[in-house]
Amino acid sequence: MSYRAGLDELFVVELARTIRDAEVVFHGFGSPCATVAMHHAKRTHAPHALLIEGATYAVNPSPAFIAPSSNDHSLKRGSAYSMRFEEAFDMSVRGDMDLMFLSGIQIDPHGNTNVTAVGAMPNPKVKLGGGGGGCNMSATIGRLTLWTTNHRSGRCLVEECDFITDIGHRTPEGTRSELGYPGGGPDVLVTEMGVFDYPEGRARLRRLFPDVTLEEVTAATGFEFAVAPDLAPVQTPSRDQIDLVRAIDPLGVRRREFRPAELERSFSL
Amino acid sequence: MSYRAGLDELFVVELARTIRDAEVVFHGFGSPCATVAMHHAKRTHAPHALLIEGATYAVNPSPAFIAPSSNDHSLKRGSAYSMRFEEAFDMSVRGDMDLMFLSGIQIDPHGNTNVTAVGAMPNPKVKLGGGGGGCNMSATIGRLTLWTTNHRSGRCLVEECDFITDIGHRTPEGTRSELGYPGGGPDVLVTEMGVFDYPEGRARLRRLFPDVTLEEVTAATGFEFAVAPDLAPVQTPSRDQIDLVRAIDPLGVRRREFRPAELERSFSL
Amino acid sequence: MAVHLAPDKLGELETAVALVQPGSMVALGGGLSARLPMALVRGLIRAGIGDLHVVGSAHSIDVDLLAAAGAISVCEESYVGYEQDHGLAPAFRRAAQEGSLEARESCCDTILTQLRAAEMGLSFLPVHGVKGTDIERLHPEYSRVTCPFTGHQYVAVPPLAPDAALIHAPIGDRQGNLHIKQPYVLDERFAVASAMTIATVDRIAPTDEVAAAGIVIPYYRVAAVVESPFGAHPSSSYPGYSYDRAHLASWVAAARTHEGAQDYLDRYVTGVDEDGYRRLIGGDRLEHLTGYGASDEAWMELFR
Amino acid sequence: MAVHLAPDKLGELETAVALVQPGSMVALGGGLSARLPMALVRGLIRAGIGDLHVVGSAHSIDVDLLAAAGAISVCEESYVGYEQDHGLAPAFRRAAQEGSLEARESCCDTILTQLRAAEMGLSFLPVHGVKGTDIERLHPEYSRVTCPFTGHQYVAVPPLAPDAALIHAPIGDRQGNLHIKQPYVLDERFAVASAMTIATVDRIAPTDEVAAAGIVIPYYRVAAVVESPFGAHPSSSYPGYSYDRAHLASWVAAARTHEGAQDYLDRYVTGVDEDGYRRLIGGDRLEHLTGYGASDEAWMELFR
Repeated sequence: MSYRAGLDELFVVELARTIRDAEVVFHGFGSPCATVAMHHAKRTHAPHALLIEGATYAVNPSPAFIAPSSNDHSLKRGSAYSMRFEEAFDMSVRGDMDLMFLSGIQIDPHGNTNVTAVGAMPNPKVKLGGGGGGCNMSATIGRLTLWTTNHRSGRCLVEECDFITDIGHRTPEGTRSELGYPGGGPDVLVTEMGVFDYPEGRARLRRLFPDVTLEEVTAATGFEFAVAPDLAPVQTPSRDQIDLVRAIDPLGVRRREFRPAELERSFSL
Repeated sequence: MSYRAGLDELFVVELARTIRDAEVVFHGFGSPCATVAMHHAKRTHAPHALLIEGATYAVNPSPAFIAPSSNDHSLKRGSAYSMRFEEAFDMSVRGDMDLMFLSGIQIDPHGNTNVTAVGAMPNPKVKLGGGGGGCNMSATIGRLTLWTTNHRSGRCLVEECDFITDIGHRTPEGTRSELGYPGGGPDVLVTEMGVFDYPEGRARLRRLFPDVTLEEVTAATGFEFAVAPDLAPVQTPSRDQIDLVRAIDPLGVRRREFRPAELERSFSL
Repeated sequence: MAVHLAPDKLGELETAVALVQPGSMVALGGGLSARLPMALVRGLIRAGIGDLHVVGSAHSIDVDLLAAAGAISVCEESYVGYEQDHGLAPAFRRAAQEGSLEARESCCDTILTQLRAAEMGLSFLPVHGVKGTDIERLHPEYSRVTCPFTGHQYVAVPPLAPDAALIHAPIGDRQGNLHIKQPYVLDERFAVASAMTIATVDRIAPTDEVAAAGIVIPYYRVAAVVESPFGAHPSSSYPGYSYDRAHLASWVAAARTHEGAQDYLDRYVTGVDEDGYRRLIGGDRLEHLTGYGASDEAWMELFR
Repeated sequence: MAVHLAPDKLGELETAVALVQPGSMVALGGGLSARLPMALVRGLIRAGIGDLHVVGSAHSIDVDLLAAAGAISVCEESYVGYEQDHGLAPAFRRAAQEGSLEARESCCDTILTQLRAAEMGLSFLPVHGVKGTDIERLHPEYSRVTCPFTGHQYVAVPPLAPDAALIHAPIGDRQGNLHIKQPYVLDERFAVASAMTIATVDRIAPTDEVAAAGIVIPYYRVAAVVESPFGAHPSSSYPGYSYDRAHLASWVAAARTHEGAQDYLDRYVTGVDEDGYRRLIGGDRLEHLTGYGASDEAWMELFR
């Protein structure tokens, strides 16, 4: 009777919940949790979603497993059509994509993200990988689901990013509307501790994972944040939902996003 | 021993002579004489030319015959690769095409052409077919070979076009360089009476078909033109060259560009 | 440019053409003698949907029939005619000369650029030519823009986002995935830049077959798909059939007078449905057009 | 963007890489774990061709090796790393942090737009984003442009026309026609926007075979083609072989120190030619990577 699910499994189900049916959804590369979440949503509550598979740009594939690299051909399995690079990017910048997943090594209260460098460019303390297409896409896509698996470190959710790679609700140069950006910006931020929304363009805590307290979140967060009046635990997925996560990602590629200590967290369903 | 060639056959060989080897050559649609000329050049003096086949955009095909419509699939035969529409047009507007063939219902002394309307738009006396891509392409392509089979009518080579569809060496708004156009403009004009060049951006008579006199050309031409000091007859093609025209175009589609009287002209080789 | 995610879009021609509103901007797929959306054109005429702003590159009987039916208010094409073979388009020409349609003639490359602006979500794009020609005068909606790097002044054109793209494909599936052969002409661009694509296919095929042949226009661009055998006739739809040169010639001859054009419309368009159209053309004739592949000689004979 | 019309361009790797001038701008084909032009990268390092301005979208060991060899002066990519699997690119990161290369980081869509400007022969194009981000500060060559229709101010970017595009394809012919599988990433755009394409192929094939598979990059864009089996290793070149996850892991581990990276270069790059490289990797290992297609399970096992 005992059935336990890992934090990684709850996490991807929580990401999946941010996808609505009959939407166009994209994530890009380096984001196995988002990949798993997209397939999870497509096989549960969002069967008509148009999934664009990572850096393969395959439409609606049903891969047998999630590969550790997001443009491996195994991820194209079952897809009748792959977009060209330019089709996918045009679609995003003209506003035809509803949702993109975006992560950040640093994320500020406005949802700006930094994946370029820690410390000052051009010779930073840590040169990060870089932003892919996020710099333009974050300006125009319908809405963004942000995520991080590194909230607890205290170094991710910061008052100010060292470098703004992707645009949130406002930068020092102005708000999205002042900058002329049509997209809606960050809608949800899922961390390994809880879930934020952006009711006034600023992060507000909405949900906590069942084993996390508000005090822990406050301690790990580098900016002040409001707390939703209905703050509650993250809704626990069903066993079927967890089974589906495992079926989609038998290699457990999603787990590579988490520190070992987070992977030891488990929840009785 | 007697071997006679038609004016249509001499005409396409004369067009073919304007193609150099290892060039990128294009004509578009509605131009069977240019089609035949391209294939003639490719099979004789320009084996390395890159031919873009009419409105099929097929690269270097070897059709068994020339179809009466320039985007019929029969024209793609033997081509390993067809350009997309946008590849062909990008190639032309960035200046990667060396030569385009262009015709005109009216052609002025600067080489501007009108294929839009006789009489004043919007309700002209005769609404012509239209210019296809010429309006942009004539601005940027390396050089243009103009042609007409309607010189003798007196209505084609005119002092001023009723409408400038495609750009020559200067329009009332300025010269090509004043307008900022990188292409070289019209280089040669082949008519059923003779051949003009554009030494100072203005048509100059250079060659006459053997059965045509300077007086006839002057009478048929609506603008004053210089005459080259070495005015001479068009060089007569070899029998092999004429045989090749017939082999390329067994349906005689090229002949549909000429009035019946012109088709009766023949030349002993 | 909305996406169309319904799993089954197969329907009747009448329902499909009813998606086109009178007064809307309609992109015509294919070009010249190839893959013209003729069943949809005939369907629009039967339904009396008019006041259309048609856009495209180089076209022929599709525009000419719509013009004969008085269904076009603005014609923004780069060419309308039958090349050197049958010459000018009689009905289009008559309508333009009389002023019953506005010939807002454009250039293939300008239209391509305007569609790209729509695809790229940009409110303008520069073009290379046009400046100094009379085409610019036909388009008061164009402007000028100066390059911030070089100072060069380009003609600037606005995006072109048709309300509907009408496209004929040899095969497609029920969801709307379409396979076409090159030349694609502007069909890919139309399908992306338009609010919806309305498609006819010669044959509905399983998705696997369409995918193996190559999906050129994906299902999410397509709002409706209609199975319409020989739906491109009298233009070609390779690999199915070649174009019907004799039929084009008979239309051009008939359309030299207003009355002749109306007789043609009565007989081949408003007097019949598509089944009736195919019967009028005749099974033998249609079969003949599919025989192009037997030999070069057989193909050539179609055009003799 | 010149055309390359020679009928036979098949040659040796050394001759091909010698077409790349020190100090030139080089586009890297493929991306992440797929179709990286590794044989050409190794060839450039062996030849000591440096001071390169590399451009591309999301890349990994190709940029990392060039960085380790000190061959990059400017890196204008949108991402360099090994995703969540192996993380940051050690040699690239070290060079960027030390300032021995300039990390002029860009965005996939901006690079696409700049390549399109080159393809379209335009001296600028607008992009949608960038404004308000710190990416703009890394690029003093960008400007702003105001739409003549809406008044909206865009970031304007100049064309990007690399001196050479380095592309690996599974098959190609002697003339340079190349077939690749999707994702094409930016390879089509690179091939058109660059002055020349330098290609490696796993196998030279007859033109008919390449045409039947589908020519994605036509011969006239290609200045040189080299037959280099497993020339993309350790990245993938489907349908031939999957990527070598273990080899990538061993490089990332080695490259954590400058010395480790140099040892790798000595052993796998400068100490051997491509024949020697394949022997070092081992025939069994390479054969193993070709076995992905046997079953989903076999494919998955490659990544366990």
